[in-house]
Amino acid sequence: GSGGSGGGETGAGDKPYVALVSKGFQHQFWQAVKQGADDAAAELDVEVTFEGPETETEVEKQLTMLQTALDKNPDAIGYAALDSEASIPMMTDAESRGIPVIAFDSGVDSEVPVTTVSTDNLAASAEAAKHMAELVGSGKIAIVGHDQTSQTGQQRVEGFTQYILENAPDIEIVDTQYAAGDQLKSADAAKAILQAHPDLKGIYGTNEGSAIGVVKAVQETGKSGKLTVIGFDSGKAQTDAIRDGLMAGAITQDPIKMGYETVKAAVAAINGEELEPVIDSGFYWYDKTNIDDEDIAAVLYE
Amino acid sequence: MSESPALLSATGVSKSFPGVLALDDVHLDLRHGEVLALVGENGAGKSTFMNLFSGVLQPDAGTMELEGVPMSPAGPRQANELGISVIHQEFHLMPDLTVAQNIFIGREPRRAALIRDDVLERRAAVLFDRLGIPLDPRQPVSHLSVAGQQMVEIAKALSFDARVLIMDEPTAALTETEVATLFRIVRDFVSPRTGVIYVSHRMDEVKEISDRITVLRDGRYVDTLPTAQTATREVIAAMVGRQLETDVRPEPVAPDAAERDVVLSVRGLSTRKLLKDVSFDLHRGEILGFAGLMGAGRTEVARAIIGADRSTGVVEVNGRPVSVRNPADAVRHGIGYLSEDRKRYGLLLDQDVVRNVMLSSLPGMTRAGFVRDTDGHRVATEMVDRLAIRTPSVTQTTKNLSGGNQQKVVLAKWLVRDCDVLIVDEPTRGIDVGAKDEIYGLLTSLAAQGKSIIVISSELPEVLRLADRIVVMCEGRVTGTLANADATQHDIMELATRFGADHLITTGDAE
Amino acid sequence: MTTTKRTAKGTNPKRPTRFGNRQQLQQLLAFAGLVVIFGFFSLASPYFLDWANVKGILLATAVTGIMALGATFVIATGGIDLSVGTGMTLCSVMTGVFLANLGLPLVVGVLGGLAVGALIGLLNGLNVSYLRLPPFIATLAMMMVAQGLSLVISGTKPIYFSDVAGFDQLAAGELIPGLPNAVLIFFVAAAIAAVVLSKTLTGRYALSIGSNEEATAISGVDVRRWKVVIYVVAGLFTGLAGVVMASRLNSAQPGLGLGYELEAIAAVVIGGTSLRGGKATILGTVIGALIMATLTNGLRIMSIPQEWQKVAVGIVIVLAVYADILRRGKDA
Amino acid sequence: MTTTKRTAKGTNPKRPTRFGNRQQLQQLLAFAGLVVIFGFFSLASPYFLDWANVKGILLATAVTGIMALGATFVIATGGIDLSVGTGMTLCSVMTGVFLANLGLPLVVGVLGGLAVGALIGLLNGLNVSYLRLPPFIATLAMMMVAQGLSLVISGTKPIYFSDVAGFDQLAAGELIPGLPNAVLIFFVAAAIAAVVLSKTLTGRYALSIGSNEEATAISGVDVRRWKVVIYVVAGLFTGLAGVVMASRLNSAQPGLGLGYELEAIAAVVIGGTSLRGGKATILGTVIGALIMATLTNGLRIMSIPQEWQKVAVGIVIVLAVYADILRRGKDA
Ligand SMILES: Nc1ncnc2c1ncn2[C@@H]1O[C@H](COP(=O)(O)OP(=O)(O)OP(=O)(O)O)[C@@H](O)[C@H]1O
Ligand SMILES: Nc1ncnc2c1ncn2[C@@H]1O[C@H](COP(=O)(O)OP(=O)(O)OP(=O)(O)O)[C@@H](O)[C@H]1O
Ligand SMILES: [Mg+2]
Ligand SMILES: [Mg+2]
Repeated sequence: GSGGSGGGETGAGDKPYVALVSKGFQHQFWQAVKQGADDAAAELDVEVTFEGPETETEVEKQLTMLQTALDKNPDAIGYAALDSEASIPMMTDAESRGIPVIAFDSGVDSEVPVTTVSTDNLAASAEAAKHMAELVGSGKIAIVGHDQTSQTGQQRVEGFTQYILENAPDIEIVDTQYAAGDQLKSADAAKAILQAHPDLKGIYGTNEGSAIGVVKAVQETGKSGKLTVIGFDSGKAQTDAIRDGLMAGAITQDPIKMGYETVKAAVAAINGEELEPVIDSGFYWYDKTNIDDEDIAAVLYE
Repeated sequence: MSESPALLSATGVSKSFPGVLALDDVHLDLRHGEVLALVGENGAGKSTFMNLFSGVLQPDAGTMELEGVPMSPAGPRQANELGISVIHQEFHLMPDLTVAQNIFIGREPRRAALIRDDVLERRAAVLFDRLGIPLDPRQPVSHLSVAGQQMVEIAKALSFDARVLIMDEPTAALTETEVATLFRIVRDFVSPRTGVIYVSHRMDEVKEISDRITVLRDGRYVDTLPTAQTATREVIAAMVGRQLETDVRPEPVAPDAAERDVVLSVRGLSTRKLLKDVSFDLHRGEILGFAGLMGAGRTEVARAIIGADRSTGVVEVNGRPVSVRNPADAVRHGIGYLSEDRKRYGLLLDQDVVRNVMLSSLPGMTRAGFVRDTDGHRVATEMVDRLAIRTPSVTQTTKNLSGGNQQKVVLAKWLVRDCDVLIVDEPTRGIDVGAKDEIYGLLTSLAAQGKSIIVISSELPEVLRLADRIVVMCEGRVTGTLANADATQHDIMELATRFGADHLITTGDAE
Repeated sequence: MTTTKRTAKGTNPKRPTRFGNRQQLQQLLAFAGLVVIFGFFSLASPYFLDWANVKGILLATAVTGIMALGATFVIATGGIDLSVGTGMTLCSVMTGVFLANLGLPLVVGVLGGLAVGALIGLLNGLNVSYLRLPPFIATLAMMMVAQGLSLVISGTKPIYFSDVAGFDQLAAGELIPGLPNAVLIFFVAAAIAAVVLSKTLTGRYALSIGSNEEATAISGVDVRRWKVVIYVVAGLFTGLAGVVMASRLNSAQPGLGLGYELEAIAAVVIGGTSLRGGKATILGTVIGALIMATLTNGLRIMSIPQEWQKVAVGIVIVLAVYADILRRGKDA
Repeated sequence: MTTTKRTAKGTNPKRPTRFGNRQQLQQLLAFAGLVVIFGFFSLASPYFLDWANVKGILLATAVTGIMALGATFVIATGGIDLSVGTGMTLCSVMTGVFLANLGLPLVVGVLGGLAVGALIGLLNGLNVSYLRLPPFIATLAMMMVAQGLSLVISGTKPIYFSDVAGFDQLAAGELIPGLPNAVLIFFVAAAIAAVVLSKTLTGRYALSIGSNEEATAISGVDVRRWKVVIYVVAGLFTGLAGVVMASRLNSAQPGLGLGYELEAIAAVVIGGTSLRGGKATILGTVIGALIMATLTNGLRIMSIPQEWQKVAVGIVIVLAVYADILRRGKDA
């Protein structure tokens, strides 16, 4: 279901209408963002629609979605830019039409957004690296990335690599492979890495699909326990893996909060309220020890 | 022979394909101003030979000369440029293009890089006028009947300023009137600087049009005979290597045909395009001939009966009305149809003889749901023997068979299926004299076994030779049904050209 | 004499005109599917018929549409071109290299982008013609190579044209007020493609090869050479799509492109061009591309949940093409 | 009598056997590309020839391979099936609904998954046969509908099989020690597919239709009905792929699947099956799928940078298929 099932009348009706254009749709992370947005919509009595392209490379598709969203004449727009540069003309268009824009997930390199609700992916992945370094100590590790070209995809590798280079001289990142966040392909990629580096000590998967793929590979090669796996995001398979000890731990953002705060900020903007330039939706490290803590459990999604 | 070099000649030419020695040290010379007929049984190597002249194939050995100058065309375009123009046995047409576009493919008139289709169409129209061919230049070729396609091929070959015209069975799909047109065209074409090689299985045509006849047998040169001084019998003897009775008189008409049960009864068959109220009966054990001019609608009757085209009217099998929505229904009711267009409706060209022969009978060749290929192999081998299909093996791809042998494969498919009613449309198209005779014998014996057969043929002698009764059509209507005993070629032609008439002529007691 | 007259009856002298008229009628009716879809959405949403939104639809059509124009030529030969998507990406990346990295003049960069497209087409054509690779394989391989090279050349990062004055105006500017240049370019390209397909040797031979390759060769057409020419023409359109895409995004996105080939081919096939070759119309392709873009846009405007949009698009495509088949009746 | 003898001359009694042998030789040689690729990687990396790694390659082949088996049937008719990827996803989602949500017995759930595949095939077949839609359009539409429905039915969330005892063993278990069941299932499915293609009416008619649809119809084969049967068979393999996929991931992932269709079709075509129809071999498809998986694996093992991997795969596919064409020579 969707929050914005009101159809064509939404914008014309009396309820304020907020159109969210995100970076993705089918991934659990984005579904959690959507859930937060829907929660806020119910609470604040606004209409919300949520859309995103199939993969995080589809810059043009996203622009077309943004265009259509603008054409629906919303009261505010929430936008998670795949490429902020490319969306400048539309940002300008939104501004000239007096539609406030809330950036979420990652910043939009422009003056237009009234605020940005985001997670610092560089810092989050550095946190993942910190735990990896603590758990592994020294030796070879590898990365299974989910996307080579998107900003998020790159930052999650970059922040991790950067931290290791600067803080863990004994650890070597021997390989980085990308598998589109597809669990099966990530598993195949991780297996190939394990095959090429039998003495590998740890693997980091940069999103849910990648991380589960890595777990799968470790299981299938019978290396569980001999390898430190660190993931990103949540989802049942990942939380199960952490509970079962297959995965050491993972970074989670707070997608529900991200969605919620975005809509909340949008409503504030519609009402002409002042907003902080940045609203941090935060990230958390979670592992076996804290997975059931109330504040962690609240940000994890199934 | 004369001292001046022949117009076109070949000496010591050989050509082989995997498993087949198609031409073995053959020679031929075409003189200026003559029509040279090239004859031989199916698979004798005639088309292969002609393809060497036209640059489609290259010889393994031997030389070819044009006006005494050695030539070895590397492709069709070069042959064309040398002045050699070919009507191929197998059509080489682009069905989606128009008639005019087909004829002038590769020679499009242009202005500033843009094709002038108007000029193209005008040229085609002029060409058709000159040749007396009634075709619309703007019609897509896919809308033409086989005969129409043949006319396009002829027009295309004549559109070049050729010195040598090679015609590989140009009349196989034509009725006598079009043959007459073609012969007029050929006679107009021949001049002291030109010559024609004419490949055909129709001896009367060879007799009529040619000056000399070169005979091939089994890929080898046999003889070249002056037409005027040679009896057809002798030509055939040279072809097949034995004497053959050709002018067989029509089989005596089965006297009791009319009293036998009606197996297939057609009433008021009409189609949107052509057919108007076609009705006839087919009795058990009868051979019913269908005669008419090109486009008279005979093929369309067959296609309507088997449900390949939509039609209105009643079809009864064994006295019971049946609904035939597609050819599968027809076969289920025991009606098989051998198409006049073997390439389009007859063969799986890229599959082997076995699979082609098995195609209609596959369900009968299974055990526990599995196809028994051994059965297929056996049956195909039998058919290859029975119809003398010339092929290196039953696993040969049918595309690689000669035209006549392909036709035999299609026939074999229907013989194996063993339908009660068999509609054969131009069954001997491209088949040689000897084999033709054997096929006639085969059809007659099928009828004697109680099968009922409809023969659609553009060769009147064939119809007269086979049919107990003859249905004549004109413009989609049945203009008469004749008993063979009363029928003469003249009667049939009279009925076949009865345009606009609305009364039926019926002779004999069959209706 | 009598012969001629009699047989002429069989051919039916009225046919040509009737046929001509019918074809024209067909082309008019080909819009029908599109018109129905347009009509439906206009009633369903007040925002749909807005010029801003229609402009959005046209813009969304432009890039895929230009790719589809090129793909039409290849499909006319009975081939298929899977490399249009990532090939387009490589062209935008190279345009980026020429303009943003090397700082070449605008015209040179744009022509360079087109040239890269032609080069991609040339390689496809050579592989299909001379190595006798099935077009599916040749262009699948090119799709992968182009994708890889885009990433390698760009260093997996977008190349921005912010410093290239006027480049974004190529797509966003409005030579004709109210109509973005990208759309204008698409329409002009379509007009050129239509002429090339129906009035030049390249187009004629593409259709001829698609209709019967062997017969075309036997007729003396150098099929191999012409196939290369046809793939190069297709490549030029890919190049143009790449340039327009780069201009529209004001950046070359190396990760983009995969999946566009299916959309382009779908537009061509929805437009009534047969994948078997021999039959193709540019107008059909344009309409096919518009149908796809309109559907997506309309469903979004109606705020149909995203997961249902897919289902709806699938069903509407079936209906639109089936209506087209019914309309064309037995001729098809 | 004389006739028979005369013909025998042309027949050359030695030919049939030689021909037979050559065909067998061909099938052996068909491995050549694969063997070369294998040989190369074995030399390039010491880890490549490990049984664990080979097992990994086989596992990676299994799902795409099973889809490719089904696609082979459709391609044999001269059609194309774009719905195998997301169709497979819908089948895993439905398996999830049957087993995890409704708690049906394992066997029922698995059969249910297959049945959904058959249903997808049935709809494809009806659309192609009776609505006369081009297969590309019919299956493209199905691809979208299946993708949408997977999301709708699952609520855009994965369905986990954690509580379904033994389901993961379907793929991960080892009936034959050392060989994961997923691989075993793939091989058994391939064997069945080979028999169906070459020994049953379904397969034979698929090849006949692909060879010449009109001639097949005139020969009395109910082409429309059989096409439906063929698409249903293809759908069954899609269903099987869905079940194996679900079991391997121990969850049904509704977002997955797009792009798998191209991989499956590529495997079929690399295996030597012609997209024009009429020619198809299951062995070829298996080898094609293995080539794809081996390439990806080998390049990863060699730690070739991702962007170069694409380029390398593209080039190797061209080489492998070209070598195959050279080998088959004029027969092709
Ligand atoms: N491409 C080919 N590959 C293999 N064998 C071939 C090929 N073309 C022709 N043949 C064989 O060469 C022989 C001569 O064939 P050709 O077509 O020249 O015969 P033809 O005299 O024209 O017969 P028809 O009267 O039936 O047309 C036949 O046995 C035929 O099977
Ligand atoms: N596939 C087709 N599409 C359109 N028109 C066709 C088609 N096939 C045949 N026709 C036309 O239908 C008419 C009837 O042809 P039909 O084949 O039934 O006649 P016929 O008596 O068998 O003569 P012949 O076979 O010698 O041409 C002709 O005018 C022909 O041009
Ligand atoms: Mg011949
Ligand atoms: Mg006829």
